[in-house]
Amino acid sequence: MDFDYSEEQRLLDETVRRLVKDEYEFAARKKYLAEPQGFSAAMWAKYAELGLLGLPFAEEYGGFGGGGIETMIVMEALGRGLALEPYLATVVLGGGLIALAGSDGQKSDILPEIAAGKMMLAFAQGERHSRFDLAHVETTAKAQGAGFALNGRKTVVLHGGAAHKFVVSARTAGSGNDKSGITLFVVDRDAKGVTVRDYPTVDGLRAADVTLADVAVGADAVLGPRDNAYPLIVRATDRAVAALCAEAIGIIETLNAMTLDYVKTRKQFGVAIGSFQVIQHRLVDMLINAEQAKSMEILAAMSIDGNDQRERERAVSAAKVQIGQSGRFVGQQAIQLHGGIGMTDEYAAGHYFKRLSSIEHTFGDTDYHLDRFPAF
Amino acid sequence: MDFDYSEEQRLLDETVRRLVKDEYEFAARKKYLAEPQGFSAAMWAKYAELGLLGLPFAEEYGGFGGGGIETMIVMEALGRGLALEPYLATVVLGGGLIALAGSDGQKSDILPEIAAGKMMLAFAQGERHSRFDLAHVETTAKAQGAGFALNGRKTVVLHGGAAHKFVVSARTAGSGNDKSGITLFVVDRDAKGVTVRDYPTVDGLRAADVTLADVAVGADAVLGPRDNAYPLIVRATDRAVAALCAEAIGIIETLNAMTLDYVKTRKQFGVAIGSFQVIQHRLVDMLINAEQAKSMEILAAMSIDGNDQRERERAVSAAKVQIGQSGRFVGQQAIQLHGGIGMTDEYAAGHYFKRLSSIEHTFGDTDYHLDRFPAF
Amino acid sequence: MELSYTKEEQEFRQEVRAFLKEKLPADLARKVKESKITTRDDMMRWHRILYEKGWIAPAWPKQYGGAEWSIIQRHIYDEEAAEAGAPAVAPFGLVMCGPVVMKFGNQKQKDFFLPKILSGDIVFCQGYSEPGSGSDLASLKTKAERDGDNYRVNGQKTWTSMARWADWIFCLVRTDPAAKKQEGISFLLIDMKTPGIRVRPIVTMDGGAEINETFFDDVIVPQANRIGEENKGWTYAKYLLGNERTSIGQVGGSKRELKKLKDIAKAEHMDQSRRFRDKVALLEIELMALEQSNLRMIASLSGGKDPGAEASILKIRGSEIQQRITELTFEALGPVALPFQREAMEEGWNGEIVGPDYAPPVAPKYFNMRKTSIYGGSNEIQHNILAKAVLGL
Amino acid sequence: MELSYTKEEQEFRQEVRAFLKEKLPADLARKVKESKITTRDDMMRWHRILYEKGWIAPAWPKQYGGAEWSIIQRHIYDEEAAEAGAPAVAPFGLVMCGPVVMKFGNQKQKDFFLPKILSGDIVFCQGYSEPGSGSDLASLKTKAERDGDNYRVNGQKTWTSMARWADWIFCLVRTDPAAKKQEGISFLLIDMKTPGIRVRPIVTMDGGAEINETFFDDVIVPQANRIGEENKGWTYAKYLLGNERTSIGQVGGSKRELKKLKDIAKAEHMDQSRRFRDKVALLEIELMALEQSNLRMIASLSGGKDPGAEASILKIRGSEIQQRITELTFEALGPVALPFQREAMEEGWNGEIVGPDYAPPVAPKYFNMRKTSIYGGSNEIQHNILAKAVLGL
Repeated sequence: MDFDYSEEQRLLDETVRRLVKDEYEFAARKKYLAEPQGFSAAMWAKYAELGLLGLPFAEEYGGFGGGGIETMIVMEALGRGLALEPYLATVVLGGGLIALAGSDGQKSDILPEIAAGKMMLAFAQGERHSRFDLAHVETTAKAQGAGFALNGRKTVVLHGGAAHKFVVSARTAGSGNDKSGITLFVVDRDAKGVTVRDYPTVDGLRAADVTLADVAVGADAVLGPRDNAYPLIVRATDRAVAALCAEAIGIIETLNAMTLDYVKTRKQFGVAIGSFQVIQHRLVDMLINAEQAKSMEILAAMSIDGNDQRERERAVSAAKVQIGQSGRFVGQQAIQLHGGIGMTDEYAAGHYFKRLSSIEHTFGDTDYHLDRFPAF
Repeated sequence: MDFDYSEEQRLLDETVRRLVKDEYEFAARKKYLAEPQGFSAAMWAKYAELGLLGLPFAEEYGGFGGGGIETMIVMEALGRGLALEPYLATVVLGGGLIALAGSDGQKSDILPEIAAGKMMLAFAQGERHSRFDLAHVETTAKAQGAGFALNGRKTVVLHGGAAHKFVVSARTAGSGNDKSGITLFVVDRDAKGVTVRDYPTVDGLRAADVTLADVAVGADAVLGPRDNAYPLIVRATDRAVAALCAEAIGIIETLNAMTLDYVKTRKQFGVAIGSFQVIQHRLVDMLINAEQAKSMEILAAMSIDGNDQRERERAVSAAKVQIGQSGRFVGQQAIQLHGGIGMTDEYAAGHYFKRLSSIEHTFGDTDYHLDRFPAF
Repeated sequence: MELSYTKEEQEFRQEVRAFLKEKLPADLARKVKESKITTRDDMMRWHRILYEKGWIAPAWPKQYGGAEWSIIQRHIYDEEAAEAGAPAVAPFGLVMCGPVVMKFGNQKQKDFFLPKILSGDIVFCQGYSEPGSGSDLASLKTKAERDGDNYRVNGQKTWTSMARWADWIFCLVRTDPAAKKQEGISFLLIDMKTPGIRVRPIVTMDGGAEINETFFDDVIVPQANRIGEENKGWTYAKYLLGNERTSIGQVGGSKRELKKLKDIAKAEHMDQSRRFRDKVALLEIELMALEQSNLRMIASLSGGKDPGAEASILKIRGSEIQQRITELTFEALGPVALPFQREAMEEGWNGEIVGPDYAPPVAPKYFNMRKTSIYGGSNEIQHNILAKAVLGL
Repeated sequence: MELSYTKEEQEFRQEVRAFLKEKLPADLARKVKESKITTRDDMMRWHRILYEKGWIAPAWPKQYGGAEWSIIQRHIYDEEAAEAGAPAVAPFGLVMCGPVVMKFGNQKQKDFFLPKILSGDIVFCQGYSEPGSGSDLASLKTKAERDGDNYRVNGQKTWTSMARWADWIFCLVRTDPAAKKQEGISFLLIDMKTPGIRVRPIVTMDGGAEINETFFDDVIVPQANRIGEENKGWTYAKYLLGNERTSIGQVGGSKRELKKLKDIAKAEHMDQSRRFRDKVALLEIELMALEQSNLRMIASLSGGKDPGAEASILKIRGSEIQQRITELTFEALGPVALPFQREAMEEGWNGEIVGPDYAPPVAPKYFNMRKTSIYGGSNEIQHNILAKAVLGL
């Protein structure tokens, strides 16, 4: 039993922490937000340079063969800086799906491009009425010649605006929320019939609605098994959830540190507010919440590469529940203890709070994951 | 709109508060506990003398025609003293059922006897597998001659040991938890085939298991409509719940006062522990919980005599939920703030805590009433 | 004990209801119910309607043009107005400054300000908080130095709601820096058009800018605009803070918002989720209890008792309930609440909304409502007040 | 990073498991699992078995007859013993007093006490708390005055667990009333058979009597029974309190009790209730997190770091979880948990139980477990410790 990082992991951790510390100050982030895509193109190039964009891919595709822990390390650091770039969308989700299920051709076409920072992906999965149900797919893919014609509308596709390619879930059989009958397709953003409406989300990131109107794709666009992509979607989404948990821990720990610092310096009635016992105990409760959440983050990251599906889902869902609850507590209390200043757009705490709230409602909220966690 | 007591109600309130203050000191209660029936026969006589035992009955039956508010006043006071006598079982439940549905004969046989303190009743309703489902009745009443033969076993019958007569729910038709097919019977404790096993409950009160083995009763033992007693049972139980809520308020307010007093006098590290801000805020939270609970107690008491069943059930269930939550918080915190001494049998706080816990699990716990409260 | 209202009170409710039905502009009510952004014009439109009816100042005595309603009548009006979706009327002149002028102002001040507050010709904003003062209001630093018949005011106020809409600001300023902190404060009324005043909007994390920083740079204010005595401002300020404690729990608004939460939840089929139904039920029960607690306090006030510190209970639970409603609305919507569409909350926007029509305000409102447990004395301060004043700790 | 145990650790677990399977008496395990009352004989029977195996003192060095296990081995043993239902071994000699004797005692004391603690010939109890001292332990008043080669001890200790079972008591006593409160304290070992000692059981609200008051009335104690220097007892006391912080979260026991909760809930069909399932799931997730936190701390300890104040996190969450398990068990049973049947929890009782067999301990246990957030430094004190030591507040 060992909770220490390996030497390589320690180096990775140091690298990404330093990167975020140096390049993702709150003021820098504001500038990145104002860039055309809503994030920093230069940072993306740096991620590529440091090997982060190929981190989870096999070496033959320009990657480093990293696992759950490596992704955790990166996402935690990105959380600390509230990084805006599409790492989750491109590397964990899009790239992750290609790496999991892609043909040799798909892998060698796409993964090295991602690793090199030249291609971005997005997972076009959610629809207006799907909420968190991964099997609720109304978008259709009808056989047409040797290929398919795709029709449907995906909503709140994370970083859809920046994507060069989409991984699209569509129904090739069945209906409603049947688990079978779903197939994944790799679709070029420039394909005829694809319309992308890009918009900011409440946390400052970007998402898009993606409309598919008679989009013709070849048979080689199919990613993974035909009609049976559901388990694949679940697996990739679980990875995304573990990654989001890590991002959340980066945020939670930052908020705690920020709040601790604030109560030590902010004076009221002639003394630092951190001298009030009620404030002290509140911060202790924030600490306990953070520690419990961190334990579950690690458990999820350690479990995510395992082959026992039940164990994996159990750990991931438990982590999302714990982090959802801890995150809500820490986020709300951080704002409360900062008082008025915490409510303002010009202060960082509110932005961390918003991203944490957004994570809570992404890929299954607390109730969704509670439902997936088998108590009996 | 008026939340003040009428002159008569004020007098009643004064009377019962004084009675409990004078006669129900914690030391006196210990003596009552040691009496053969586990409560004070002398107190029961005093209740009768003061008219409390006939309070809700019509004047023609020796009563005073009191309503929900009057019962609330009495139960609150009894809660303050953790009174042990079977007021709820005899007056609110047993007497209440007779008053609601009894024939003229039943009323004039029983109600004046209750009012005079000469007869005690108990409602033999719950069974081993009924939990809180009032329709779950396995006890049977089979037609036998002009009357019926009763068979079954009732459990945790409040104050069953002291009862002279039982109101027994039994199935005359249907099965399982059908709402129809249930009939109430008035059964003498001394009837052949009735066995009573009396025991203390965790709160110091008494309950009993009542076994009915071929108990023969006449047609005149039927109380209320044959096969259709369910609405009657619900109505009487709602009254009992409102009464329990009032008892709980008496307990909650007493625990709060006791704890406030304790933290003002108990010294640690050279100062009263009530000078610590965390303790102060905890007591404020206990106060807020008590105020919110009291509001719901009053709402339930005011609604209980109304004829709008939906409104009544809504108010009663909301009150039980609120008081269940507030009571658990106040009870647990009262023990916590008392520290070791609060854990001991010789100190009063633990007894209040236990009764409050017991109330929480009587006639529907928080989840049961949450289920009954229509959110949409 | 009687839950129901007297016949007169019931008739009054009918009168209020009829008035709202007839006079409340439908477009305004829709904006409020849909949580769209309301403008100064919206607010003033409704102000004038109430003014014409004679209802703009429910608590003011008739001699000053008020409605002089009983506390129960005011409660009935508040309930009905909240349910109907009437826009809020700015409280700074009518509820806060007006009564101070009435009680502590001189005749000239009364004659000048009170009619204009009523008519809406003068809209006030509040200059209490400063950066650094927070819950410790009396630590304020904005100073006013005598300069002939005038004061010369320098300093900064913050969290100034409606500063950009206001004609005048009432301000606490320090006139004696040597005195103990509560004792060197005066209460000034300042025309916002005076040279040297600068207002900077503060954008909050929900993207809105309801609040502002207000800077005073050698602002000349006639001493005639001081209320009462110099250095006695803290007394007037405390009087002001004690007003209208009965609506502090925001029960009416929360009932309206809970209803909206339910509508949204139904539209999203979340009424089918047992977990979600339980959360809504628990919240509704808390709100029922708060409403009863509020009514009990109103009944006790109208019986002549002083609620005093106990109103802090309403503030604490009321703010928690307001927050919880927005939290659950966000939950009900889930991922489709994430697109940030502030422009869709503005009047006249004709673009296509991402997701359902009710989506745009949901997440911003959750963020924005975190303020309710901070402003007006944070909930921690309310706990301190209750511990001291009610529990004697 | 690696979740799994090394091969050696896994083999050790197998060894522990085999031992428990072979040697743990089935009647004892049943008592523990059914929450029946265990007697002194029960405890000592298990003590002797462990003693014979050489496992009675996992943390003691081999030179004193201990098992000298690594912290991970100790954790593995604790887990397995908890799951198997092994009775608790009294910690007062083995975990608390023994290490103090080892570190601060003289050779004669070591030779006399250590072997007897191991063998069970001397069972200790703890004389720390006094009425009035509570969380402020150093305010203790029991005094020991010099009287020739002896001390004359007068005063009272309270919450003395196992005082009626114990042969000796280790006591903090005041030997210099004039010194500052931490500085006039000495650490005495006192034979419980000494004249002048009187033990009175304290009945707790669950009906049990695990704890006692212990009175000292002119009790003569040889100075030779003092540990270390006079007036330095606080140093030894603090050393003692710092031991065995890694099992403070009671994860093993809570896992066993959670399993029992589930069994009871299933028997009562409460696994069919969505609400109840959610509560159990949330609790299990908290416990999973606590177990991970505990493992992280153990790994860090075994890497040579000092967990220090962070163990307070385990104490706080661990006690809350222990309490919550009993709370939910009570809920699962509902009304049939109400009959009070203490006699049914005693060995050899043959009467008919009201309700199911598992009912009698349910409510008493809920009541009894309220103590976990009070004893060993209340959770409020743990918060103070964390605020100061970890957060620097």
